[in-house]
Amino acid sequence: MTTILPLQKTLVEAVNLALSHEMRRDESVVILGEDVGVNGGVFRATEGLREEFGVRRVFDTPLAEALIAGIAVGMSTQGLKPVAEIQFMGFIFATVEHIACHASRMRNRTRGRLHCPLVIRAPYGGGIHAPEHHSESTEAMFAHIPGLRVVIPSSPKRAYGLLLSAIRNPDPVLFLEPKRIYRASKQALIDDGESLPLDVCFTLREGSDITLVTWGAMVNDTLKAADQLQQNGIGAEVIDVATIKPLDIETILCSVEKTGRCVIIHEAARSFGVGAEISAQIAERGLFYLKAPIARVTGYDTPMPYYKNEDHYMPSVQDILDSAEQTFDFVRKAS
Amino acid sequence: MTTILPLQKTLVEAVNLALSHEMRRDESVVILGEDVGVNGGVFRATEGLREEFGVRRVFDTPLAEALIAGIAVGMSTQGLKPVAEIQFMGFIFATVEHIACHASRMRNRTRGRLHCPLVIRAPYGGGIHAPEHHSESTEAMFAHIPGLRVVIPSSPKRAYGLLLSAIRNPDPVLFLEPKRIYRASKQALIDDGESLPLDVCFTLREGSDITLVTWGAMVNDTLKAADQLQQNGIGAEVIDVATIKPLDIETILCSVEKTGRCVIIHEAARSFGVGAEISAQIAERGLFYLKAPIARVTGYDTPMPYYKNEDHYMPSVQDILDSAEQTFDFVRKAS
Amino acid sequence: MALPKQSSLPHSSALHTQQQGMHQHTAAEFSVSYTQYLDSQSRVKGQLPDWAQDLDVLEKFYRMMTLTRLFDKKAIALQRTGQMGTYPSCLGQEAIATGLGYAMQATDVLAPYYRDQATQLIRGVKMEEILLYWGGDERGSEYPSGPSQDLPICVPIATQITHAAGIATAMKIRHEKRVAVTTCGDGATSRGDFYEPLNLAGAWQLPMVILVNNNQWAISVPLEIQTASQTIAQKAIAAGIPGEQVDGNDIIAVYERCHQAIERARSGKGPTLIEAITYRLCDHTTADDATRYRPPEALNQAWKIEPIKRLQTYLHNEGYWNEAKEQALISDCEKKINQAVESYLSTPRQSEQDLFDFLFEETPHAMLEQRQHLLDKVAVQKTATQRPSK
Amino acid sequence: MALPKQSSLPHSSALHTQQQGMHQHTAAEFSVSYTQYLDSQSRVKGQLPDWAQDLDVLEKFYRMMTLTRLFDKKAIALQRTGQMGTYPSCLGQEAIATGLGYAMQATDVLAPYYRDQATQLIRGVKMEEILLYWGGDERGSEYPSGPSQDLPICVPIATQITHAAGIATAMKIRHEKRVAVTTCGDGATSRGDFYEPLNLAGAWQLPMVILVNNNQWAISVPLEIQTASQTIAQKAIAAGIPGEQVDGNDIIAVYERCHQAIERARSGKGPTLIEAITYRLCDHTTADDATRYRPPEALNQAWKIEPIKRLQTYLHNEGYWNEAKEQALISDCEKKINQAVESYLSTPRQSEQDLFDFLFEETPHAMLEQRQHLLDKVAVQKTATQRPSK
Ligand SMILES: Cc1ncc(C[n+]2csc(CCOP(=O)(O)OP(=O)(O)O)c2C)c(N)n1
Ligand SMILES: Cc1ncc(C[n+]2csc(CCOP(=O)(O)OP(=O)(O)O)c2C)c(N)n1
Ligand SMILES: [Mg+2]
Ligand SMILES: [Mg+2]
Repeated sequence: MTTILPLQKTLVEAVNLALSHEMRRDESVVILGEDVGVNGGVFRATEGLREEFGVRRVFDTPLAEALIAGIAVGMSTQGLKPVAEIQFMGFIFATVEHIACHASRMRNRTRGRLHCPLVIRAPYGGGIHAPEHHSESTEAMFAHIPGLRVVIPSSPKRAYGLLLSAIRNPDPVLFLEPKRIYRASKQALIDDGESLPLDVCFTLREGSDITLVTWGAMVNDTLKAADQLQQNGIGAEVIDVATIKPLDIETILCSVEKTGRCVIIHEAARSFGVGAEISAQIAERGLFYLKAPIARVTGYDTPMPYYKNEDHYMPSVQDILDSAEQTFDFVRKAS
Repeated sequence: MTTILPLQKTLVEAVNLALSHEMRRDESVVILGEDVGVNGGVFRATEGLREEFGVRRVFDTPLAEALIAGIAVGMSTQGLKPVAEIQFMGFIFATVEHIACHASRMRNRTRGRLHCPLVIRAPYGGGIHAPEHHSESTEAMFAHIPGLRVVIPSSPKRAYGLLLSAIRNPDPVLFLEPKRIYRASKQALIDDGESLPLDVCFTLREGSDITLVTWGAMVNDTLKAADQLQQNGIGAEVIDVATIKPLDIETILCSVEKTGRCVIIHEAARSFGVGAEISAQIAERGLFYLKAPIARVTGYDTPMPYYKNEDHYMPSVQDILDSAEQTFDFVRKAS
Repeated sequence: MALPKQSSLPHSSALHTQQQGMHQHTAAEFSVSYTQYLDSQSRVKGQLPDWAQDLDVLEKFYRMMTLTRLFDKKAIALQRTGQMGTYPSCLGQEAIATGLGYAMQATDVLAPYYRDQATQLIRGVKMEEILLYWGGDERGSEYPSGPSQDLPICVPIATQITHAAGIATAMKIRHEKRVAVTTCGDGATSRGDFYEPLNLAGAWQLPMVILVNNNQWAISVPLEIQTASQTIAQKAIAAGIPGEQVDGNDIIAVYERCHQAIERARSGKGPTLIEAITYRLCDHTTADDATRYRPPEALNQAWKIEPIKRLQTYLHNEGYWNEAKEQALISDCEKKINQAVESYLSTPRQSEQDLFDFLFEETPHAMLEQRQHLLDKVAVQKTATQRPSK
Repeated sequence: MALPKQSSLPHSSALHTQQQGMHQHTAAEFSVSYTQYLDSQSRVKGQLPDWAQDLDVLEKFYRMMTLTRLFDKKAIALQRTGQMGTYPSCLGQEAIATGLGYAMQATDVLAPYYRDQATQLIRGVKMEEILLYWGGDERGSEYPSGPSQDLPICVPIATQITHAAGIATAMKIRHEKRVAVTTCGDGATSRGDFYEPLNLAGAWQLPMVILVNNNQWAISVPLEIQTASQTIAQKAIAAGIPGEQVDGNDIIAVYERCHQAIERARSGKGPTLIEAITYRLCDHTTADDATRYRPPEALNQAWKIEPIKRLQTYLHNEGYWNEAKEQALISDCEKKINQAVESYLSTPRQSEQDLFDFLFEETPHAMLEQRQHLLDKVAVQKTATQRPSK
């Protein structure tokens, strides 16, 4: 009963579409979290699912994030495929023990006897003038956990395709949704159940002068910066990392080999962020491609400020431009 | 009443000495955790403190790590200086919410009105053939948290001096103790209350051919590798990072400027580890010093295997040697 | 009040009865009390506590509840008109926060949740500070002339309870005659951060009071989904401490039981859990639309027993209150509120370096470059703005 | 049994009594029962359950407890002689794990803690697998011919309880007539991961049984530091579910109450918390030295009421057991144990790629380089070892 007409969908609607598609296709998919039932999620990502699939497959939990993650672990060992929502990434910390000690280790611990095909979804990132703790981007902390996949879509289509893959994946996946662009734009989407691979970066724009590597909501800003760079005569290649872990370094390296320059853009705090790993791998594997130092355009090493100062924290299109131009100019000076 | 005679102390004894020194000096220092009281801690780091300072300053908590971190937050806002022990770093995950949402933010959140002068101590790392979850090294996850300091001593003297600083520091510090070398060797120590700075790396050995950057228990292995490299005619500079955050990149950069080569060694899983940040900063600030790619010698991106396979996981002296020689040879080939 | 049924995962909270024979005996017994002085018709049940026979005191309570409600309304209006961010109303919960605020002493410490506007105001937090906080400005938690040791509003649900246990531990260690008071909602009682410190409070007999605002909802999730326990008060039994219910719409009961619990804690007799039963008359926050999930009948019922009207009727009945007094009070409140709003709206923006300068006592060397980056960036922006556009 | 006093932070678990007047009524009442069939002198209290009048059944229990104790002793010996890693003895807790194991059905699921040796053995885990696990080999949790859905031993305290709640949720969703059973220690009851799933079990009426091994200690921390609640059973009241105590040294009581609770859960009547009272007769683990903190008198007292002797005496008194049978049993057990030890010691080492090959269903491309690195490294090591030393 899946429709094959293309529909104009926002990112959050694409999430909803992927959830309902997969629930229809696979009986073992269940949805749990705070306010995911009647309320359809505070961002409406699960809207309509309770009505369609009933309370045994879409249920509100008590207010306890460790519990949500921990029961997802238990349920998944029984062959269910729980898709658990954490209401905001700022409230995900209580889940870390169950993710790091159990979800990501159960298969290894039992030499393959049990495994945890679960997805933890959470809206993440800032820029929507939300209250304290509603704007966090801590993907790096999770990317360091062995056995976990970390996936971040940046468009409705990729949200749809990657979430399908995440749910179908037999191992645990953290699926972070950039809430700043939940409704930023619509894309024509065919609800055909086609998934996207969980181990590749997406090259969104080709260019031969500089490689811009990013993910999540910063993808849009980076594309804007790339447009502007084009006007200044600089051809920027834009890569959406999409799957933070396992990291597809090949795509990034190929691009850097071509351009010789790389700027990594993320919203999370700079130090010990995901950008560091990408940079380190380039320094390991592609050092001599580089005509200029690798730059990072990131949030500061501070908490996300309350919203009146939020803009001071968020990396801007201008920041990306400045950094890209500086990187580009560096070469001109040096050569 | 502090003795000024030098005493031969192991690393764990140095921790004990620093704790007792500071408790004598500062009434507001209190110790809490699981089994820290009568039992003196499962590694005996708090041995004798209950007897000397009494139950109001050294107390066992119920078995709940979130609680331990959270009450430390509350106590510290009242001007106490709690030094909380988490029995093993593998059990630290439940503390993350209180550390990331509160301890590291309270001063910022209240514009300086309240602050959290607390220390969380935890033995960390593998290599002692311990059971599951007793060998974790997840310092990178904590280093990413804005507002938190992460400190790792690698000798009795540095344990003593850095722990004093950590306790005296008016902001939260995560203090990780490499349990593999808790009793590896003794050092003459004067209990004079002299602290060591929390914002510098320690250069343990000078050399002009290659920079080896490391911390924790790997420092000893790296020093061994450096000895061996010397015999092969390669002069290795060995830097103990000691304070992972804030990172003293200058010391590392100066060294890399001199040597042109860098190998980073850590026990934690490779990807998104602390090594990545160091590498990224070199790629940003010292790219053209480099005569060879920056190498990382690390644990694999797997959980620490159970102890029969532990050695397969742990980076060995040989691994460091191999990587250093390869890095050194890379230049010779290239030039 | 009837709660909507969500779940076809049914639940029953009855303990299963068992045949006791020689091989079985009762190991322990417990009970939970419920206190109400003014019933929903504002009739006095039994005898009022002495203090409550002083109508001036009740007037003070009434004035604060009224101020809170009008302030709350204004805050929502500010949000609706784009002058403030997301805001959690306390509509319907004014008696709980007011009763608690007056039952505390200044030297006690409050670890609040986000619907304690009245308690905070009583303790000296300014209305403009509350607005600043929800207006996205950290200075809203600075309280320069307010309760210097109180914790700021806590967003991660229930974590403030653990902090309060830590504060109470500090008080106990130092032999102080102070009490740590903390509040939370009914949803919060599902988290480890509710149970862990509750248990600790018992084990260490901490000078601590935990007041649960049971407003029947955690956003869209009704109480029956949170827990099968008939009362929230009985969760205290797990910790071996006293737990009790009060009618949270009866400020006399709230104040009396809070006062007793706080003074009990102060005198070294240990912690108490109080469940104050009320109903959330508002949306969860201004970002929420409760009509999606809350049955209108329940809301209508709840309006009939709300706390302000209840005390007003009582004061009326006692011949102590009239329309003129009410009007005077309202205009007095509005004047204060308008001043606060003005002060809020005219607060100059923080300077950009404040992003960095309060994170550590001394900003680490490693962060100075980032700090400078921001300063430079803002300087450029300012120049750009000041430059006349071509 | 007298517990040592640690703390000058005193505690009292008495609920404060309050004058009830018209303004107050009792909102809820609760009680906790205690069950014991064989007292510490092996005398029957009241009447035994029917099943327990069959001495063959009791013999089966006795045999398993004896096997467990002898196995446990051997495991400690293996550790002491460097043939195995740190090991947590179950000395003194054999009745709890044995009673539970026989009360479960094969299709139920166990989420164990680390002193459930007997339960695991009953469910088909092999002794050599338990040794492998503590010998540092993941294959100890593979159970190729054992309980394929049981969780492995869980080290992070109390987290298995949350998993069990998830397992029970899956059973409930699928309308299965199975039960999720989980165990933990007394110390575990202080963690959020105890309370959160307990509360959930009530809210969703999950088919779940939580069995607490109250052995009075969490490493060096005595129960009175963990909690002020007079019983651990009463913590169930917080979740609105039944909680009860049993004498954990009386296997008849343990089996009977576990059986009742499990069948109750199976029939859809919801979860039960059982507190089995016992005493840890051993060090916490082989890495611990309990003489540092445990008073010898308490230990001596506890030995007088330990579970195996208790059943043995009963069987003796019934004329059902004698020294010859005992000797035969012991030598039978030792034979089995020795076979298991041999099998453990002769298990070939895992191959190095096993570090990688069980982490994901399909090893991500990004990890293949690391995997190859390890294979190469080991190959070099092997060559080095095989090369005759010069
Ligand atoms: C740890 C955490 N999880 C989720 C949230 C999002 N959230 C904010 S308020 C709320 C409901 C709280 O309900 P309750 O405790 O009953 O308090 P009430 O809002 O009803 O006063 C939720 C889920 C949060 N702030 N913190
Ligand atoms: C989360 C966590 N914290 C700490 C530990 C270390 N630890 C192992 S056993 C134990 C005590 C457990 O006591 P209890 O729950 O009473 O079980 P018992 O060992 O007495 O059977 C502790 C603190 C752990 N394994 N997990
Ligand atoms: Mg509520
Ligand atoms: Mg115990």
